[in-house]
Amino acid sequence: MNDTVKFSVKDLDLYYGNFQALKKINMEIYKGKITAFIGPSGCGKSTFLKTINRMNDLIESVKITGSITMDGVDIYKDMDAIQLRTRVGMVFQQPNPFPMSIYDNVAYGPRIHGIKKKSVLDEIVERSLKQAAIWEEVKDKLKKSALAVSGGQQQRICIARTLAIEPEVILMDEPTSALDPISTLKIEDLATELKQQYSIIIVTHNMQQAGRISDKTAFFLTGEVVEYGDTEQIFNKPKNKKTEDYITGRFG
Amino acid sequence: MNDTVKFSVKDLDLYYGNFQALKKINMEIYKGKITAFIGPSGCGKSTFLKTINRMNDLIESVKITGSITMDGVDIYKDMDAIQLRTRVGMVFQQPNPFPMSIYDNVAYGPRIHGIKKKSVLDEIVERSLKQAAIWEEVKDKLKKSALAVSGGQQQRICIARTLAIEPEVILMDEPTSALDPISTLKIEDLATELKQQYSIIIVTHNMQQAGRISDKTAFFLTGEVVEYGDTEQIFNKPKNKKTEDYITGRFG
Amino acid sequence: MRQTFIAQLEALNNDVIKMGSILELSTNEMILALDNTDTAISKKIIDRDDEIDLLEQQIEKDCINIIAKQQPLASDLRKITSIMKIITDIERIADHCVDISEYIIRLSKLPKVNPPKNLSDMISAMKKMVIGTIDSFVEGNLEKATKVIQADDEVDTYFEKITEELSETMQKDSNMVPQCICYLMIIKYLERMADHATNIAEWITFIVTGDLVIG
Amino acid sequence: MRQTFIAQLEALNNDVIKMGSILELSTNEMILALDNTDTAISKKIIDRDDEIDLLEQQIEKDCINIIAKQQPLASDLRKITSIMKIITDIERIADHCVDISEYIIRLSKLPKVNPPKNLSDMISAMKKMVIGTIDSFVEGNLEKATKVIQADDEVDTYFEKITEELSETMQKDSNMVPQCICYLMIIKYLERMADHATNIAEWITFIVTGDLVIG
Amino acid sequence: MKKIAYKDNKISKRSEFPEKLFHGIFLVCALASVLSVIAIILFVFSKGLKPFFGDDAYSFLKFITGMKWDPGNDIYGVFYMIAGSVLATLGAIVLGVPIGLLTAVFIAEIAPKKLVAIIKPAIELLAGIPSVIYGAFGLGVIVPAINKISPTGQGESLLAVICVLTIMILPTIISLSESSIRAVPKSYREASLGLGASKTQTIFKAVIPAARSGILTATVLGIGRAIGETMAVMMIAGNNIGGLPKSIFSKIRPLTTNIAMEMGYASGKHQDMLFATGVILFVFIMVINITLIKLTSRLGSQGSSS
Amino acid sequence: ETNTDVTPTTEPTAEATKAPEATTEPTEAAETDGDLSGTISITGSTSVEKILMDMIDEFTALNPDVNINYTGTGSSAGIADTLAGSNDIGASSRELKDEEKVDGLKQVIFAYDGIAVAVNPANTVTDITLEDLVKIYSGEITNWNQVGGSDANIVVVSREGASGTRGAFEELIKLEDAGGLVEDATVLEGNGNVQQSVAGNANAIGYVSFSFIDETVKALTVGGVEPTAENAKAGTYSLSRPFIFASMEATQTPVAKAFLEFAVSEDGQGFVEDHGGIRVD
Amino acid sequence: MEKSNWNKRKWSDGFLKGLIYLSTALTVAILAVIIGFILYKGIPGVNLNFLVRNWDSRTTFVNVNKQAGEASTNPKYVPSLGITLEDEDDTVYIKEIESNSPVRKALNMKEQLYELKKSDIITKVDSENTKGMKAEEVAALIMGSSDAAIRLKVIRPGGGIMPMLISTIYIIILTLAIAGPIGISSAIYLNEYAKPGRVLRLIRFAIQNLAGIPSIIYGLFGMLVFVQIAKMQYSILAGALTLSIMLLPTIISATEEALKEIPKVYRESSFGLGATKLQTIRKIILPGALPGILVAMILGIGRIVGESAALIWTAGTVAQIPISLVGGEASAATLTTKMYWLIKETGDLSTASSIAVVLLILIIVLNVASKLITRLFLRKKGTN
Ligand SMILES: Nc1ncnc2c1ncn2[C@@H]1O[C@H](COP(=O)(O)OP(=O)(O)OP(=O)(O)O)[C@@H](O)[C@H]1O
Ligand SMILES: Nc1ncnc2c1ncn2[C@@H]1O[C@H](COP(=O)(O)OP(=O)(O)OP(=O)(O)O)[C@@H](O)[C@H]1O
Ligand SMILES: [Mg+2]
Ligand SMILES: [Mg+2]
Ligand SMILES: O=P([O-])([O-])[O-]
Repeated sequence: MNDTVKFSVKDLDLYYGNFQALKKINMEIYKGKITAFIGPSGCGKSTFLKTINRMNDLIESVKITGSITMDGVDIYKDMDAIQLRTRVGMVFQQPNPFPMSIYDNVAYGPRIHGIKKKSVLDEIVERSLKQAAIWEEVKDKLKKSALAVSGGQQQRICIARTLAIEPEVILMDEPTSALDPISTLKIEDLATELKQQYSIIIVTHNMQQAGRISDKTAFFLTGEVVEYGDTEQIFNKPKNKKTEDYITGRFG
Repeated sequence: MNDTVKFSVKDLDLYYGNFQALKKINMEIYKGKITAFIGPSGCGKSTFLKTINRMNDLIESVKITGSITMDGVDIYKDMDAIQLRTRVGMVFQQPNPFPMSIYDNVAYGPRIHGIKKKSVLDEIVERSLKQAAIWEEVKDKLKKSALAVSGGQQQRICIARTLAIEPEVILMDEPTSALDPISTLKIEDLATELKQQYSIIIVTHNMQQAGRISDKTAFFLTGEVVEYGDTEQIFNKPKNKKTEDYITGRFG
Repeated sequence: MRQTFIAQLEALNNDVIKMGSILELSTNEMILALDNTDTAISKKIIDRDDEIDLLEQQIEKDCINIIAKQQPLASDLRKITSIMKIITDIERIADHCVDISEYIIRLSKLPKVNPPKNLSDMISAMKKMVIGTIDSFVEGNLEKATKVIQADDEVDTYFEKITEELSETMQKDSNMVPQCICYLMIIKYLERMADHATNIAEWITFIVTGDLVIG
Repeated sequence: MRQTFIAQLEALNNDVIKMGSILELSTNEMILALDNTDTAISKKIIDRDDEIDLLEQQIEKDCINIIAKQQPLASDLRKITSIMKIITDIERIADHCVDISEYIIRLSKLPKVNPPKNLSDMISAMKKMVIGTIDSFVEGNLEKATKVIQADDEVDTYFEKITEELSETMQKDSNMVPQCICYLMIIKYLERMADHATNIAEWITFIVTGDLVIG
Repeated sequence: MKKIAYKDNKISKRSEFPEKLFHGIFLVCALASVLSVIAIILFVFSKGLKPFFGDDAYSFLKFITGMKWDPGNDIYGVFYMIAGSVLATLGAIVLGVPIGLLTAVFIAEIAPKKLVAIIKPAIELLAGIPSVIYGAFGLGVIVPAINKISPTGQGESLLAVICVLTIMILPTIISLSESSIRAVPKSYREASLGLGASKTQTIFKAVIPAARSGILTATVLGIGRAIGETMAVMMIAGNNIGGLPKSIFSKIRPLTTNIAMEMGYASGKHQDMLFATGVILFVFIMVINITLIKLTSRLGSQGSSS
Repeated sequence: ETNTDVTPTTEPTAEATKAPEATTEPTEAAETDGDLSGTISITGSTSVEKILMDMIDEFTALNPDVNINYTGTGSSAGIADTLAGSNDIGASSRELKDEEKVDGLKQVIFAYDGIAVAVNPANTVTDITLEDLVKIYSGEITNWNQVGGSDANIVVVSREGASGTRGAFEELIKLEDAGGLVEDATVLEGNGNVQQSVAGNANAIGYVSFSFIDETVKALTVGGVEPTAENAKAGTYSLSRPFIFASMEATQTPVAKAFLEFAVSEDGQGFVEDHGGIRVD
Repeated sequence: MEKSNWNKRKWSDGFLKGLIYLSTALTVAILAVIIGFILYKGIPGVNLNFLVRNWDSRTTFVNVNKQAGEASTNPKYVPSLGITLEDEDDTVYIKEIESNSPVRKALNMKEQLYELKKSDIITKVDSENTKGMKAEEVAALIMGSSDAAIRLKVIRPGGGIMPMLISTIYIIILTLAIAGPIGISSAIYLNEYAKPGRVLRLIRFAIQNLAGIPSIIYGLFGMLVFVQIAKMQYSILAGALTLSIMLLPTIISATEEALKEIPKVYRESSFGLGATKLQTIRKIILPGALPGILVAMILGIGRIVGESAALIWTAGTVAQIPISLVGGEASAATLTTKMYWLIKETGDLSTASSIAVVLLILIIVLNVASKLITRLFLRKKGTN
């Protein structure tokens, strides 16, 4: 496999005010792979995820030390947050299409970035929806509200919306936790599909999901990365006792 | 095992207005067992569950034909809905303690039924919380708001609240879907514990959960019971192709 | 539909079939080698064993992985657990091919004697069983599996007969004892191969019907 | 903590241990029967086989159930899949006890001969292996398992030696061929028993270390 | 375990009567509103329509298209008042909605918490101030100010009314817009930012469109408030007795003012005509209300599925 | 602390604090009327309020058991109330119209009031003829320079349609014959608003009851005649009108009767003069 | 994406941001000017007397029994009455009263106690008019009388808003007493009982319309129906009834909001525990909605306090403390109506602004109260 490093995280500490939510994170995240973050609630998974596309910048009290580089460039020092976010797309826990038509949802990003030509937008929308494996289901109702479809479809529209800005990396924060099992599987298949082109980082509560789709898994506990390695190894033969306990349900 | 029939459902049809949500349900539910209802979203699981304690009475448009008997007595013809509901307790998807103290929450039911004596209430509250395996965790903060504890604890308080009215049957509608994996396991263990004394019927989206804790499983599809039998059989060797497809994730 | 999962199952199935076809090859070659006491082929068979072992290990791992990641249930779970068993038996059959091959080499170093009369019949019965199991696995064919199970008695009968024959041969001609012992061992292995084929057939029955018939 | 799950794993473990202790019993009795060519004991061993078979089937079912319902992972999953393999081997060893018992009965009907010289050594080596596997399973003891695997060679050596001895005996005295064939088969079974014990030991290694050593 | 005896017949015997009784009481109370509306319509309309029927009926057409209101001479025309009311309302909306919306954006999206803690109560205060005070303010500050720039030499004008109405609808617009902006799920903002939008883009392209139903409701309520405002407007409108407003500095005589101004003094037919003005106003309000109901239900259904 | 602190300047009570000059013996009055009791409700003209409030105060001081409510609703409404029987006394600041003069309605003129033509103190105009006044109010004259002032548009301020003051004013200047009030006139409710408006606008012209003339507005002489009570009483100042109490004879209570008598008594009339009104003789 | 887009984005971002700041500045400026205007005009007039005095001055004749008192060097001191006089602008008023002064036991014409107070103006001593006299002269006049008792004509100065304050409170109480129970009951019906259908739609439509009707129409209606047809005359009851109808939508919808806040699951849980509907309403729904209902009431008070158009023609504009519900003695002005009246009749913006200051304070108090209630509720509900 292609083991190019996409993100390199060094000694990352993150504080919410006085509360340290991330402790000395060191991690290399690889290109073209799915990296899963697992761990009990409140262990800092989402926090770390948001740190990667600087979504935490929006929270007043956040203080970050250490560094994250993307393709060797420090994302906090040498990159504009907005530019970073067009390169690192994000999909959220709750499907959150804007209350607009499906078309407008997907075209939102390109429009934001100044694309106005209808033909170009049409093309982007179609391509993105196809990539998100939802084109067939919605192509006849592009002008309908994106809220008028099922949760699973909404989530795929959200993924299409992210793909439309042609990111290099897609962050997903529990993208299926609000979905039924069938939609969940569709999204999982989609993620596996997408990793050919994009690096994907996914936070999940569902251990089996991490197992199913990811190549690498990081286990977080109270703000620390306890173990990080190949998913197979983590699920079959974790090195750390805490990881083993968490994975086998002997935690807490 | 003790195979006394608790509920006997005969040719039950249920309509919401013109929409038939339950179609010719025939089922015997046994005493001292955990019966699980599984099936895709919207298949009528919750509807059927609510039919058992006549919670559907509250919805105007509902029309029911067929019969449900509890211990041989027709619950729709020969039983008062309120009486029925004190015999058939219910626990909901979202932990929903009332915004009162833990004590008042658990004492709510007994008080409703006219118990005023402090000593009796104290005893009921303690017993119920103990049964719900939450006594140790909350005994020092009975006077605190029930909303000030974690979701998993809230759900156990809700179970205690239900136990306080000494029901014979406990209905649970996806009682863990809002909880994290660890709290989920606690509730599952509790259910297994409680089935010694109560008949439990549980709706769950989580197939493995049904597998883990139930003795009997019914698979619902578009308002029909496709298959009903021992959980082991349903999970290992379902008779019906649709059940098999659902269970093995080949559905939809 | 769980695309990934189904694809994984598919791959697993193909691996088992691949293992089966290697086994078929070894079996056929073993028969050939036995007919001609051919050491070259025997050696080839022995060398090939690593391939089977590796495949078994691979499949074993895959099965555990699928169980860990995909939570298979019902027929899927039956299939995977059965495969875990089946591959052991396939590997064992292949092992016995190797064992037989080793005896063939041993035989080749001894003065040539006529093989026992019923040996070829026993071999073909055994071969039918092995091929039957592989076919029934590929096709998920319950009937063929049942036939395999029934055929085991035939092989056992041949085993008894040939043992008898060999016993007589040795009593008659003490010089032929070493060769006969080789043949004795070979037919023991053949009998074991048939046994393993029976096991596989039983697992296939389980996959299809869900009924556990462990004997 | 997953109380129910842990309890189920516990029960499963106990069942395997129970199966192991039955096997130990059979093995010991088999040795006794062989020493005295005791048909009564042999019959008892044969009768007991059903018990083992049932237990295997039970454990097999439980394993599949636990996998289906509890989604075991990591060490738990390793344990369960290994147990599924281990019980096959235990059952096979028990089967071989039965097989040997049958040959003992056969021997008892033939004129008595002296058993091969090294037989008792081979038996005690094999017995050590069987007991070693059971112990190492109970204790999760990697060292003991490794010892079992190493011991297999010893048994194999005895097998070769006794085969040689029996070959000579038959060549010397053709009257003794039927008895020798019985002994040949018996030592073959003993060798197979040791092999199975080795398998079990390998699975135990897998449980403990997570390294798949399939051979 | 001790079984506690509350499962006896007590429950079923708990008579149905109180349940039914209270159901009845609640229903009757709920119907009070209906009754009130019917009564208002009945009385106001019956009195307001009286002049147009009977022997010396006043031509309704003349009434509705009339350009002069001179009760002393039996001239009752309200068209120029309708025009005045509509123009004033329109002006207030055109000014008030953008200002209010942008202020709401500031409060909900931009301002630091501490500033919000000051501005928000201040705006709530603005909402709570009696309209009479606005009238006084208009009279004391706005009218003199306009006086200085007006070519008519007088401050009482459409412009003054628009100014005061704008101020008066601001709190409505601001607080409703603000709460609907706040009600926009955080997820929309996150999604937009996650797509590389700037904060401002996020506000204008994602948040405001998502809050549009609330903003629309605010606007319609603003219209309602503006068109119905009486006391503040009366002091500053000029209340000319006839003629369409020709410019922003023209006086107007809103419908409400016409009623309030002469109500105490009027009697007989004159009083009836004031009620007739009320009827016109009422019809206006009804139209606005029905629009609002339609709008909210349409936007509501647009928001959710299907 | 003095009373001027506590009583803002233009408030009715400020006037009230000035002691009446009446010289009748309150003792007698008190003794004769002191046993009166009951309630009188008065509604109607707002122009009479200041005079009326003082009368009420004095009357109730003399008769502590009498309660008098007055609500300023405007002349027309006051008379309408009287006709409808919903008050005891209706107050009017204009002559009764013919349709209001029904049988049994008794009117008591208790004062005359002058209507002053008010302009901003900054206005250079000091006098206006009746003819010009009509022309201004009918819209014929629109610029102050037409009546001797500076070149500026005249801002015409009038009262609401049902005002008694407006009725009287228009009647007195015969505005009707000149085509009625100019459409563009500012119409304000109440004397106070008119006064304020004129005070705040250099080019405005309005009319208010004499009592509202203070330093903030300037009263014009009309045809050279000063707007004083004397002139009005003498008839030389043409813009004056009666203040009337109307009541239904049949239902009149003794208290109401006593009050009406008090109003025209020496005591009552004292207040008329206090507030720039003109006594009836 | 491209660089030119990038710059364009930054520019338009800046422009829009500028607009936002501008609008906010405008809003805040307006607010500041309004409040500033009111305070500037109104504050000087606000003092204790303004709050506690009557609106109108009140003239009373009193009889006072003289006491034996020691003469003093102060010529303005009246030893026989224990008071000190002062004069100002042609009037003489009482400056100080001794604790045992007989004027504290003065009797009016009906022989009822009418205690004289500081600032009371003496306009007549027996039959002597004091107009234009100096304090010393009046003191001498009083002391000159040899009778045991003396009759004074006293004017108690007005200029205060006490009657309006009290009337406002009366109307608030009355209105809430009428509209509160009806509104809350309506909300309970709508939220807990009503089934979708024509009746519900009708009620909702009615409420929505009531909410939209301008207060002037309520004024028309109230005047016609309550004042005239029901012959209540201008009275607090007529005003309160009119306001009650007007407030119904406010109270209903705010209460409904509060009821809606109670999650459906609470009801289901309660029913699931065997509670009846009424029990559920009483034990779960009403307690939970109580803060919301209180806030609804406060909102209602706010509207009552601010209302003028609907009250002027129903409750009248008399500055008196009403002593009955209907009829002439029930007529009363609230602060706001009086304020309006003041501007219209006298153009007195200063006093109007003083009233406005009082109103502002009242409204601030109401706002703070509703905030506190909400916060208290949140704290009770939240983690604690
Ligand atoms: N904005 C914030 N301010 C203060 N603390 C925060 C904030 N966001 C998160 N935290 C705290 O930081 C810790 C990590 O939170 P985070 O959301 O990253 O957890 P998580 O692993 O994503 O949990 P979950 O699985 O529940 O989503 C938690 O203790 C949380 O309470
Ligand atoms: N109150 C109602 N009125 C009308 N239709 C309803 C009502 N409640 C449920 N339904 C419909 O009845 C069907 C069964 O609903 P039900 O809630 O029982 O499904 P479910 O199996 O519990 O689904 P889920 O897993 O999503 O909870 C669905 O199609 C649903 O839309
Ligand atoms: Mg998270
Ligand atoms: Mg459900
Ligand atoms: O209030 P008026 O005296 O003008 O009727």
